[in-house]
Amino acid sequence: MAVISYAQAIRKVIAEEMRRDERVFLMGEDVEKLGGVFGTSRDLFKEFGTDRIRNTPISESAIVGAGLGAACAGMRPIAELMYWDFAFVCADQIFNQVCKTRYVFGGNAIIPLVIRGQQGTGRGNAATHSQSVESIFMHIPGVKVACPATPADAAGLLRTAIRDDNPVCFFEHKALYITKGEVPDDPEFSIPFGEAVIRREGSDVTIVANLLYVSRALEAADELAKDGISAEVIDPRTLVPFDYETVEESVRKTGRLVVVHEAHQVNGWGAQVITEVGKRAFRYLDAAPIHLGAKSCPLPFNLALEQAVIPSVKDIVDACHAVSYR
Amino acid sequence: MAVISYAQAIRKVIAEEMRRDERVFLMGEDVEKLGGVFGTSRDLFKEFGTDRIRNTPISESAIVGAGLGAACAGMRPIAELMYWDFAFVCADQIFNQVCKTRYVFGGNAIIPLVIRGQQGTGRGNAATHSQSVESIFMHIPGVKVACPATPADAAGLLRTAIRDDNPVCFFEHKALYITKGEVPDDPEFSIPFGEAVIRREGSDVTIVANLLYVSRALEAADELAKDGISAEVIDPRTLVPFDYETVEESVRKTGRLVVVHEAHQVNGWGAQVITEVGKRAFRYLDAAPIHLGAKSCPLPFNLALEQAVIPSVKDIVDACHAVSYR
Amino acid sequence: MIDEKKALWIYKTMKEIREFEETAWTLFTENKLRGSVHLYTGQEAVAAAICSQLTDEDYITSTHRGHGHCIAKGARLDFALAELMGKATGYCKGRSGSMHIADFNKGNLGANAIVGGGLPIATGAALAQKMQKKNHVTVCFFGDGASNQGTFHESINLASVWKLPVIYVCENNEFGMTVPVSQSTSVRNISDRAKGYGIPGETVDGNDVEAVFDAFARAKERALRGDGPTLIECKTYRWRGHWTGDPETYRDREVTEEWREKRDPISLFRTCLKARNLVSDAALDAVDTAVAEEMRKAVEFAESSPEPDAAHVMDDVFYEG
Amino acid sequence: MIDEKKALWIYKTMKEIREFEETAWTLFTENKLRGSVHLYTGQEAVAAAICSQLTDEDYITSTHRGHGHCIAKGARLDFALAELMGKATGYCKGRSGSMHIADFNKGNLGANAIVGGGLPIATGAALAQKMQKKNHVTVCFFGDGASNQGTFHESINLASVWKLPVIYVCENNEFGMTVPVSQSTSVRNISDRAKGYGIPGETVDGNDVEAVFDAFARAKERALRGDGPTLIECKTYRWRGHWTGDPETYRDREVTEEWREKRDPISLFRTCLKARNLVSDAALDAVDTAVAEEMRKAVEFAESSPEPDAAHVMDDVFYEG
Ligand SMILES: Cc1ncc(C[n+]2csc(CCOP(=O)(O)OP(=O)(O)O)c2C)c(N)n1
Ligand SMILES: Cc1ncc(C[n+]2csc(CCOP(=O)(O)OP(=O)(O)O)c2C)c(N)n1
Ligand SMILES: [Mg+2]
Ligand SMILES: [Mg+2]
Repeated sequence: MAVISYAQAIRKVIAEEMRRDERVFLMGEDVEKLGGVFGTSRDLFKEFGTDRIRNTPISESAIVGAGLGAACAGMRPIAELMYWDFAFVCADQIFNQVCKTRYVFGGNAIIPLVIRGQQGTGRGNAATHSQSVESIFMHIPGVKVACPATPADAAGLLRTAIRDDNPVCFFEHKALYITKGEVPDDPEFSIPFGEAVIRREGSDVTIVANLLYVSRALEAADELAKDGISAEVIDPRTLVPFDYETVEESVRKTGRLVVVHEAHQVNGWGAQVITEVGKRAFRYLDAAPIHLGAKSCPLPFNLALEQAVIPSVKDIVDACHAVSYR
Repeated sequence: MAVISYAQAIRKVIAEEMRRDERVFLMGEDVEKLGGVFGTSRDLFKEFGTDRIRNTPISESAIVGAGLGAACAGMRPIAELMYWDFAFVCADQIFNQVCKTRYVFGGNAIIPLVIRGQQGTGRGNAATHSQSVESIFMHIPGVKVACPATPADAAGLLRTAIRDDNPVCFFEHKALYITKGEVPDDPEFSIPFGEAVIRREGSDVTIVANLLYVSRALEAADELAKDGISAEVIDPRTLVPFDYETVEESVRKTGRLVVVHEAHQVNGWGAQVITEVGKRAFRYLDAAPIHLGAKSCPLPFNLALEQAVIPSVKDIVDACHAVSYR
Repeated sequence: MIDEKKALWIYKTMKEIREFEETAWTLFTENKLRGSVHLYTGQEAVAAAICSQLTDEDYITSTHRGHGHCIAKGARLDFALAELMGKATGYCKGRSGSMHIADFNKGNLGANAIVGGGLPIATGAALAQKMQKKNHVTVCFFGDGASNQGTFHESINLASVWKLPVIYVCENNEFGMTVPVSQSTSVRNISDRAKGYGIPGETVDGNDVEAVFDAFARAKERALRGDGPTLIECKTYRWRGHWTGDPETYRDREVTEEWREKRDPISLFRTCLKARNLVSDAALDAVDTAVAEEMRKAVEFAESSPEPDAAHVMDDVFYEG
Repeated sequence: MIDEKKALWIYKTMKEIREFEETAWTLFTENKLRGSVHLYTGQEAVAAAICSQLTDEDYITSTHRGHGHCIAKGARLDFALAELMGKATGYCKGRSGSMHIADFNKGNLGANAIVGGGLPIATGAALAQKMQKKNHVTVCFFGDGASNQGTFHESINLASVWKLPVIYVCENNEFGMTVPVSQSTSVRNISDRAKGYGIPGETVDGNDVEAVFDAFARAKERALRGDGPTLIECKTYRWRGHWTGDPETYRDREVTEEWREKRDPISLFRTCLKARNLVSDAALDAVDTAVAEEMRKAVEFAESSPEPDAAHVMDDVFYEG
């Protein structure tokens, strides 16, 4: 098992899958010579040529729509959005076309399309380059949604995404690219969708978090341990399908639930988890679950302001204290 | 007080506000001779001319963006989207531009823009003409969100929207246009944002619903009364700002909460209300709140299928029984 | 060039479309059909002349006004009508209705109820054909109104840069819903926009089968040569309102009458075939009879077909393998 | 025509932009500036020549590469630099940084970090000017890359149909990020796209102040006459990488060097002024000194300015009256 970065894990799986299946190709802005802004396709054009590592014009609707068309016609495209914020530029192609094609055409279309890109804060990219938009993709049915938090998950989930015969939206986090971890060398290593992972076991409070907030939740758990509160940290890994069972089971044990993500809190996916798990485990709840997410304002440029908008480790710790009444 | 339809109420307020303030104008597809697909601007071009009742090309990004630009430059545009489903076609202009302009430019812009249109089921318009998308507009901060359920609310909220110095997204429901009701003649009649209305008082269970589901919730309440369950029906009227207080107060009384809307259930705004009110009134809750919304599949064309996807009156009744344990 | 066999195929296809559309109209007035229905009557020459040059391996994308394309691309009238009526036996199990109809097995990547929504998809299908080194093309049908959507621009630019085997066919029927082209569109001939993408653009009489056929033949040849896309504008007119409930206050009845009487693509084609002595009147009459019978059976089939079972409403959101 | 006063203004503005950009570069390398910073160095002639013909009542929209437009539209160096450094005293209270900088009071409707995002907004500002019967114009700046976004197409079509007083200025600097124009764009001259909208299109040397000035003067006159928009393409080159961290593996250093040495818009303008005997060398040298001093003070101001107070982070989402 090699220790590689999250960005390298993604690059590795793209390359392996392209070697394995000539229908797989990558298209997006600056994926060729630049290898993507975060190097996730660095130098791949040298091995695969510019036909399969394909620079596009700055035309996101055409990129995603062409991915859909090519998938319907027998290819297995990976369409890259440089920032997930740009999903709004091509939202019709995602939500009205990709999401609905198979269903409205009576189940006759098979759409092995991956749309991937990065999102989130941490680089002072401001309001239109720092959002976390995955909740919307869970709201509009028709795409699977993956959110890897570690290099191994990035590799394992991306392979599943590429091999899936359905459209998958794959959310990377820009602040995670440089994080490192062990990734199995096996070019068949994959992680099934819909299986949450317990990142840390605990008995007093359940914290559910994704992407960058997995590590923040773990930091919070460390803090809480000092105060004698044992936190269980669950990473759902995919939002569609969502593994409510693992969270429910944990809440039956802890009786307390905090969900935290970088996406905006209002109507964020955490509210859904609280509502669904609240329904399943109501009698086990000792306190009202707490939902943390970005405040209802655009992400500001200034780093301190940006941090003030998204939940801090302290916010998570405080929420866990609150649900624990201590 | 005249009894007029929901569509007429909207038309009336547009006309009155255009008379009152020459900065107000309407632009959109087929708003001129056709007067909009549902007649909300019928014949208005005769009074105001085609300069102020302005047909556009089928270019939603340009329509919304031009609305934003014109608002920044001193006009008070009403930009019409023929179907709210087309918000995805111009999502960048809404979510990255309209929502963020004032904030990112340091509060220097004033943006008196109304984006309005209709949404929802009932006319066999199928997957891309029947969605209810308001939850997303509550998730991404920067616009106010109004959802009138009656002719009077349509009039009162629309006037507030047009006079507001902020962008407002105004969600009409296609099945409501022909419904009739009393609307004050007063051309100053308006309804403030952020004030929920209790449509029916009750003591056993609180039902929160918007748009078409207000009447369905009232139907359910009638049914429930037969079984001796007294339901309180609350219509939030605006989602941004949201009047959590009224719902909280009701839940403190009833101890039971059901939220129902036509928008997709997963990550729909109901989950947010349940989470927030759950937090505020946890100790008063006698049962896990239930959230009803459209199933996670696109809206099908066939009427029976369409109805199978969205909550029925029976679903609401059943949910109220479930939270009442009887 | 149109030979006898092609001529008969085109004639039959136009007839099928005409019968289908006018039957749909009748069914709508009888309340047996509902939803948003946009009829293709009057524009038959475009779909028929073009699809006569396609195989099942060639793709098309279509629009909200999609019945004509669907039939010309090989759909059966019975399954298509069943879909319009929302029946379980329809091409899309009653889920799509008129606006999203498609027979994927015939290379029809679907009607699209979002104006301009199909252009990127067609472009991607052509990209696949090129990458797979297939000797096939994709045809993208859209209206004059759609030519003002951003997707028009992005798609054609992309296809031109990548030299994709796609032919963009704009059916300019003078209106986008109730808005005349002059009120929405900044050029007289939409084909002029080809200049902005470095590709050929051509405007033809969309009611003249031969004109459409020849223009498309040139474009297809170019596409297969690897030289990239072409933009063809077919000037035509829809006989019916924009949708079945259209009050048509925005256009002159006389103009519509004139198109019906003097420029009916089916009559014009019959005259042309006669002039060329290509197909006998008797053979054409036989087609008329056969199509009428086919249509009659389709109505019978659709009307007697079962409604879909709501228990399966959640099927097919995802492919389960 | 450029008179002495305008010449001095343009020269000073170009100098301000150059000083500002090169200072920003230095501050970035010193880690005093962060985020996505796109420098305008090398393109100064475009913003300066055009904005010299605008008043505060005329509007502009700008891009991610927006410092030049912002300064040319009247922004002060100190408040602008403070914004780049995220300070409370910046034009946008430290919320926008480089990519969304704007001085609304000067008619700058803002930089826009979405490529192509500004085109519809500019179009709407021009619509307002027309409806208000104001004798003013809106200038929409964007790059070659943005010319492939759908918004380009929708906006220009709309402005043409409505004959809006807007001038679309495409700064073609040969690259969209790392992608050369030839790999992304289907026409050699982006101004050729004007033909698709029935409006004039013109390509000029973007490093030649007079050429840009004259082309814009024509376009502005046309706009004010009520004849509608013009598309002007200014061919130019950015000296720095796409953003401050760009490894620049996609272009030749020699080519960049040649642009710097032979086609520096500031030197070229000085030579031109000398040839015309319009402004004395001494006067220009005085400008250089004054701008350097202004910049020095701006750095001092920005560096010593306070950070924004996080307690106010939720302010201004909505206007409260
Ligand atoms: C994105 C979008 N905007 C608006 C509509 C509503 N609409 C449906 S068809 C139509 C007119 C289309 O005109 P055109 O492209 O010329 O096609 P035609 O109907 O004339 O065949 C409009 C405005 C839509 N379906 N999608
Ligand atoms: C919608 C969108 N897509 C992609 C990007 C990322 N991006 C920022 S600048 C840029 C290149 C823009 O090229 P051009 O329009 O030529 O302007 P230039 O940078 O050359 O001034 C890209 C791809 C973006 N900001 N927005
Ligand atoms: Mg048309
Ligand atoms: Mg460029």
